[in-house]
Amino acid sequence: MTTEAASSASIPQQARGRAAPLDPAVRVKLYETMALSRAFEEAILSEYHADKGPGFDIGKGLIPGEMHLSAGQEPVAAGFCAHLTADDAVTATHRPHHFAIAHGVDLRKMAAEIYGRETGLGRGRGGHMHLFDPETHFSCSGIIAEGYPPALGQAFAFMRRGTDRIAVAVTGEGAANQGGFHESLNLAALWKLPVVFVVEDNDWGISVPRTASTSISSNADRAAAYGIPGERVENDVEAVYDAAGRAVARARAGQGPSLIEVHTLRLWGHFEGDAQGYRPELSEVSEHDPIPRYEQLLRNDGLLDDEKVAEIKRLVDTAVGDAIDFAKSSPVPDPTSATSHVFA
Amino acid sequence: MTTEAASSASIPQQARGRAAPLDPAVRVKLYETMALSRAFEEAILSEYHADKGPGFDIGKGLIPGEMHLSAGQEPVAAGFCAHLTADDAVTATHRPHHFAIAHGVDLRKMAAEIYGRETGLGRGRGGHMHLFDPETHFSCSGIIAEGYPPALGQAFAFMRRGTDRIAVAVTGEGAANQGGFHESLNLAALWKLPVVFVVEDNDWGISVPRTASTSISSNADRAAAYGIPGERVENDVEAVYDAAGRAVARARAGQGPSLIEVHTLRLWGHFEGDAQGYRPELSEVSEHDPIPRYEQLLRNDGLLDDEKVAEIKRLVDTAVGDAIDFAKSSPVPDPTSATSHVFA
Amino acid sequence: MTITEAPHATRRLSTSMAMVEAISQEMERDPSVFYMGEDVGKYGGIFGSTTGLLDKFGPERIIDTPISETAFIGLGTGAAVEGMRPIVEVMFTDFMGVCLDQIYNHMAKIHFESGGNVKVPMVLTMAAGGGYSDGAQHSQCLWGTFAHLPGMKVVVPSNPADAKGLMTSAIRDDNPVVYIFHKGIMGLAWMAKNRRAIDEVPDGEYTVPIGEARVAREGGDVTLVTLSLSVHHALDVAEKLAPEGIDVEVLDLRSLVPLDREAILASVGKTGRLVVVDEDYLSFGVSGEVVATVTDQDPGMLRVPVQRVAVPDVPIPYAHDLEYAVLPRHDRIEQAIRTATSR
Amino acid sequence: MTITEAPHATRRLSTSMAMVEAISQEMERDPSVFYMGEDVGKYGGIFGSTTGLLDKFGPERIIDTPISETAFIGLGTGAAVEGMRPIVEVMFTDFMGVCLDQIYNHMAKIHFESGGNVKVPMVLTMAAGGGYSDGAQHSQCLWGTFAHLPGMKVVVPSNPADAKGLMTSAIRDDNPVVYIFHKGIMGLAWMAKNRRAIDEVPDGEYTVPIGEARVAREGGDVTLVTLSLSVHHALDVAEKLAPEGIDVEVLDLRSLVPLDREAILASVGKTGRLVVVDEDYLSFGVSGEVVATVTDQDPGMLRVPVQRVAVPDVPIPYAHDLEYAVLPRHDRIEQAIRTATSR
Ligand SMILES: Cc1ncc(C[n+]2csc(CCOP(=O)(O)OP(=O)(O)O)c2C)c(N)n1
Ligand SMILES: Cc1ncc(C[n+]2csc(CCOP(=O)(O)OP(=O)(O)O)c2C)c(N)n1
Ligand SMILES: [Mg+2]
Ligand SMILES: [Mg+2]
Repeated sequence: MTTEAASSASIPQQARGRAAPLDPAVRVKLYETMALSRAFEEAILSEYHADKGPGFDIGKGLIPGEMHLSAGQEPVAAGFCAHLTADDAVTATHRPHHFAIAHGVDLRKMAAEIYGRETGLGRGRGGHMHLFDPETHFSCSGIIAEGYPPALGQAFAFMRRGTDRIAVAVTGEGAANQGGFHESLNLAALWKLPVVFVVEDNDWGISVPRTASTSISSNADRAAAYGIPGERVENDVEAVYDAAGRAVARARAGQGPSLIEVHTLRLWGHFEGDAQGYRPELSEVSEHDPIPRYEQLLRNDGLLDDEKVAEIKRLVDTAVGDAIDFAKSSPVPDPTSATSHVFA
Repeated sequence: MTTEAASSASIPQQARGRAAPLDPAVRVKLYETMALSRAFEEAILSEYHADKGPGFDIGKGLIPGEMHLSAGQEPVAAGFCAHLTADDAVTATHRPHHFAIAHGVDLRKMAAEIYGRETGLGRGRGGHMHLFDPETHFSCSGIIAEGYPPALGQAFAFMRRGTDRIAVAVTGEGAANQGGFHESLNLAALWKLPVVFVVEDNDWGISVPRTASTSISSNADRAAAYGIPGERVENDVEAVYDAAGRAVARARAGQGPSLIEVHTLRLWGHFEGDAQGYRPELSEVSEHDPIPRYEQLLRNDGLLDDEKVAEIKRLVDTAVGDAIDFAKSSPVPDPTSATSHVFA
Repeated sequence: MTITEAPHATRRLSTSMAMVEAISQEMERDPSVFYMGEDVGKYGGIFGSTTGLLDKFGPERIIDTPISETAFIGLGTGAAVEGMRPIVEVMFTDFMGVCLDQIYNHMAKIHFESGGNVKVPMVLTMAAGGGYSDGAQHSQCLWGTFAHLPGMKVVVPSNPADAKGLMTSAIRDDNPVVYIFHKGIMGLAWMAKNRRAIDEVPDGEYTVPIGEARVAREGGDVTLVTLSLSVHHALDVAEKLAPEGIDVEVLDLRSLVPLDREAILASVGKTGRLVVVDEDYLSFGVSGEVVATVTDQDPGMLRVPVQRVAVPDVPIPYAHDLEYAVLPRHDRIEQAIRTATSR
Repeated sequence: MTITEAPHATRRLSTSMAMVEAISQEMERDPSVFYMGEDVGKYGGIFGSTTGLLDKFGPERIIDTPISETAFIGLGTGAAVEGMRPIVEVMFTDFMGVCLDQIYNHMAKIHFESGGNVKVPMVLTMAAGGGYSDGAQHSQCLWGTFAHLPGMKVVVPSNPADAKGLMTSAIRDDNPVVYIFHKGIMGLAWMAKNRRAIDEVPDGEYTVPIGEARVAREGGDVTLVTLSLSVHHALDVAEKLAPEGIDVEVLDLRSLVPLDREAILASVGKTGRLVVVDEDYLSFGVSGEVVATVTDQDPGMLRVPVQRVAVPDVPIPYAHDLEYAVLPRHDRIEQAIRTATSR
């Protein structure tokens, strides 16, 4: 699904401060990953709201409960996961879909879990904040910053087995003020664990802006408190890809953890139903959508054109449609099994 | 109890990097505070072990339970508390005696609490890790790093009332890897609370050396993670006094918190009964005792002589003896009152 | 035990509005009261606990915090020690795990450890409960856990009037009070409501004493002891069964610490039959303590086996049908009452 | 319920030595087992939980940690998810407040949330209990709190043989197991010992099934249900009262999750009288659940009021006389037995 056609000579390298031009195949793949992720979130968005009425009842519909969507943050997941294989671990947050998709979690099983079906990743027990996929070592947690510590253990196990597998641990900028963040970075740095710590700074912790939660302007500066490299990049998928490459290589080489903060964008509300009355310049948010911007860049560089874009759109829509059809046609769990799986 | 006799011209200023010489009265007072604190700890040491036998039963004797003594760390408490009044708050750790004494907690009530008497600070309910003195806003906690957060609240109340009162929050270097440490520094920096954070780095967290607990060599470097000043000083009471002065002035001026780590010395075991088999060069530890060293310095500078030292010794021994006599002659709490004071 | 009758004029308010009214009145009365937590400012509290308060009292007294529960709960405790009266919100009871030390080893123990010399007049509010598919980390009640640990009062209102009266009492109490409100009682526009989530609330200053249960429905056949949202499920079922001649007495505990043991004994003494309904986990929790309250006195009061309807020691499942299978809903409550009254 | 008879040759060991022996044998058997915690290396564990293991297995498998319970418990969980078998020590149960989220929302819930697809074979060891004036933050049991929260097994050995057998079973269990040892049962040189803290321990591999209570003493007059250190106080009192013709059956629960309800019912069915002795806090804890186990079945089994001997919902006081006034010691246990058997 990639093209060798265009040369990338026209890419303004300096702009992204890269020595060698990024492989066109990689660039298109980054776009495809983001497109698939966005298509999934848009589908969930409409499915979620389809049957919440009259009015809005959070407990109603085929997809009930809180729903934290990742639109706008696709560059973070695409840029990092491009350096991972299914043998590497990822621990994500309450806003996990983009990382799950970019890391290759089965779209059908993931959708089925979000719909609370027996065919889902967690047989409908977990839900959208609790996606566990042993095949890709993917997991997430709804408790702020508490997804970091388990990643240390996965990295510890990988290291003890003498592999070069790594763990990528994700939180938001709000979570970087939680105790677990600090403990995890110190311990990982102390034991040189193969972990990459990612902070998705989307400027908001629900309604609280970063300036009202964090005493400094960049969490990358907190890396020095642990003697590890820290870097902050903007919401540009290639900038993320480059920074992630450095951190992943360092972890695989046994040189220990890094901290990378991406200044990203929460395109939609904190969760669905959030009117965002607290958010200034709400109307301008969509202008910063990273996907159209990257699409334009690849068009300029001759890697995408109308036909190619349409083809990718077809493919991702088909994949998402298939996953949602699978979910909706799957059986709901048998209520009499509600107490099973507490113990192995 | 101070002398104006000697000029301090002979003080090697550079050695302690001070512009103006430190007031002789202050210097002698610092010595006296340390001497009183040491005298108290030595008395508790012998009292504690006096009736633990045959063998050593931690639950036996007039002073039962864990006992964490502060010998060697007196410069930290003396240096900081010299800048405080009884209106300022201090939250200390499981090793609290030196700070309680330096901050002016009533020696009799404190001793009585350690002996578990009805006349104690906590009517015998608290014990040596739980000394609460409303008169000097002193408190401590036996849970690592958890003494920091309450100090924020005391500082918050002081600030809200428009006073220049401050809170001094103390932990050990081991505690600096606990989540509460991180959360407290961020919140205090964010809200510019009048707090001074003190880390007593005595190289050990029970049997775990700092190098096995902390990913960097100085916690002062962690201050940058919160955008506040950080400083690390050695176990020299005047160096502590100077650094504390800067941090206290900053807090009183409404400029927010500072973090000061003192590289101090745990002269004895973690707690009484600790054989310290894990500790290398155990025999040489006492050579680094800061009190004889400071005494010698003040003798060289003509501020102390045999007579003066003897006088100070008499005075502190008398004060300590009186406190311990008071404690031992005080009534033990009535067992039928064991369930009182759970609620106000 | 009291049967609350409204002391003066009332209006119909949602539980969240009633709770906010109490906070607002106390903040006007006492400048040392302030409210602190995540998203309590412009957002007004995720579950409507502070709606409108920021406009009224400003950011100095309605304070958004970082996601640092240990730090800001400890801050509340320290401020209370210095004589302020903080109300501190932990968004969900489920998050207690990141900050329980400040709650149970500090806020709750300082008064005792100081031999009564230090007071901690603080209110800790938390939203609890499930029923809307929020999963295993956002649907727990956990009030049994707080009630087990000494040194803090624990109140659990079920309706607008009690929400106001208990909040006023909690703020004025010189002890730490954990104030747990079930999301389902708040009367939120965006969540299914029981019809009693909007009800009569007394005007002006209104207090409900902490530690007194309320007979929500008098009955002679069986005693149903419950709390918070489950009170409404219980009342619904009681009303349904009444025509069949099954006369259920519903006791709303309103507070777990102190526990109104007299009220429990008085009712069971009358009916001889006991059903306990609790949305917290079944074992080692509220239901066992209610039972032991009776057997400490006289097991002979119990003419039939006790029916305990609670979450059967399983994490709260996400899928709607699974969640409703473990929650103490109408069907299970009805079955329990029928069993208890069948002989 | 089983009455354990030693399967093969035994030697006399202290409880801590027996616990260490089980860990050592399992570490030899299974390279994926490691032990991690504060001061578990050179120090050998503050309460002797790892004595000698560093010399035997080295710092790669006996690992000292920073004071970062949230981080290293989470590390254990993640390592278990990847197939290792970590044993993680929290030095005192009292410290659960700084790390409970990793314990109850992660370690304990991941298996369920994953629909059974992810296993967390991990042991979480903790020292518990008071009696030596360590104050309100270092003397708690808190096993009732862990037992209330679903997804983790909770074992509470009382003697050397069970300490070994339950540790072996815990390490081999595919579920998270919280292993709580009371400091007073360990047979430490520096703490008062009960005479059973050093006792016969089977050689070689020895397992005790998790979830089976043990009849520590057979008797026909009254059932005394207890656990951990209190088992010994109970046995002491039972022996003292035997000559008077008061025949006490002492049931050692050994595990709280799963709870051996059959054993409780069998004994109470025989005696009709129940005393529960628990060093944890009285209300909303273990004692209530033991009582409810009986009343769920048949309150008629209880011929007299239940006697609950526990810490009366007060923080553990420091002063010796105050502490011993709230702990469930011999005097209070004897009084409870006499009351239960007086009519
Ligand atoms: C310990 C804890 N406290 C509070 C919450 C409630 N909560 C859920 S998401 C959120 C905001 C998180 O902000 P951030 O870390 O920046 O992630 P984002 O939502 O922006 O992706 C909060 C406060 C929680 N889940 N866990
Ligand atoms: C949360 C928590 N974890 C562990 C302990 C047990 N503990 C008591 S003191 C101590 C060492 C503390 O080291 P440090 O902070 O350097 O203080 P120091 O004893 O050296 O003065 C430990 C681990 C505790 N009290 N609280
Ligand atoms: Mg954010
Ligand atoms: Mg130290």
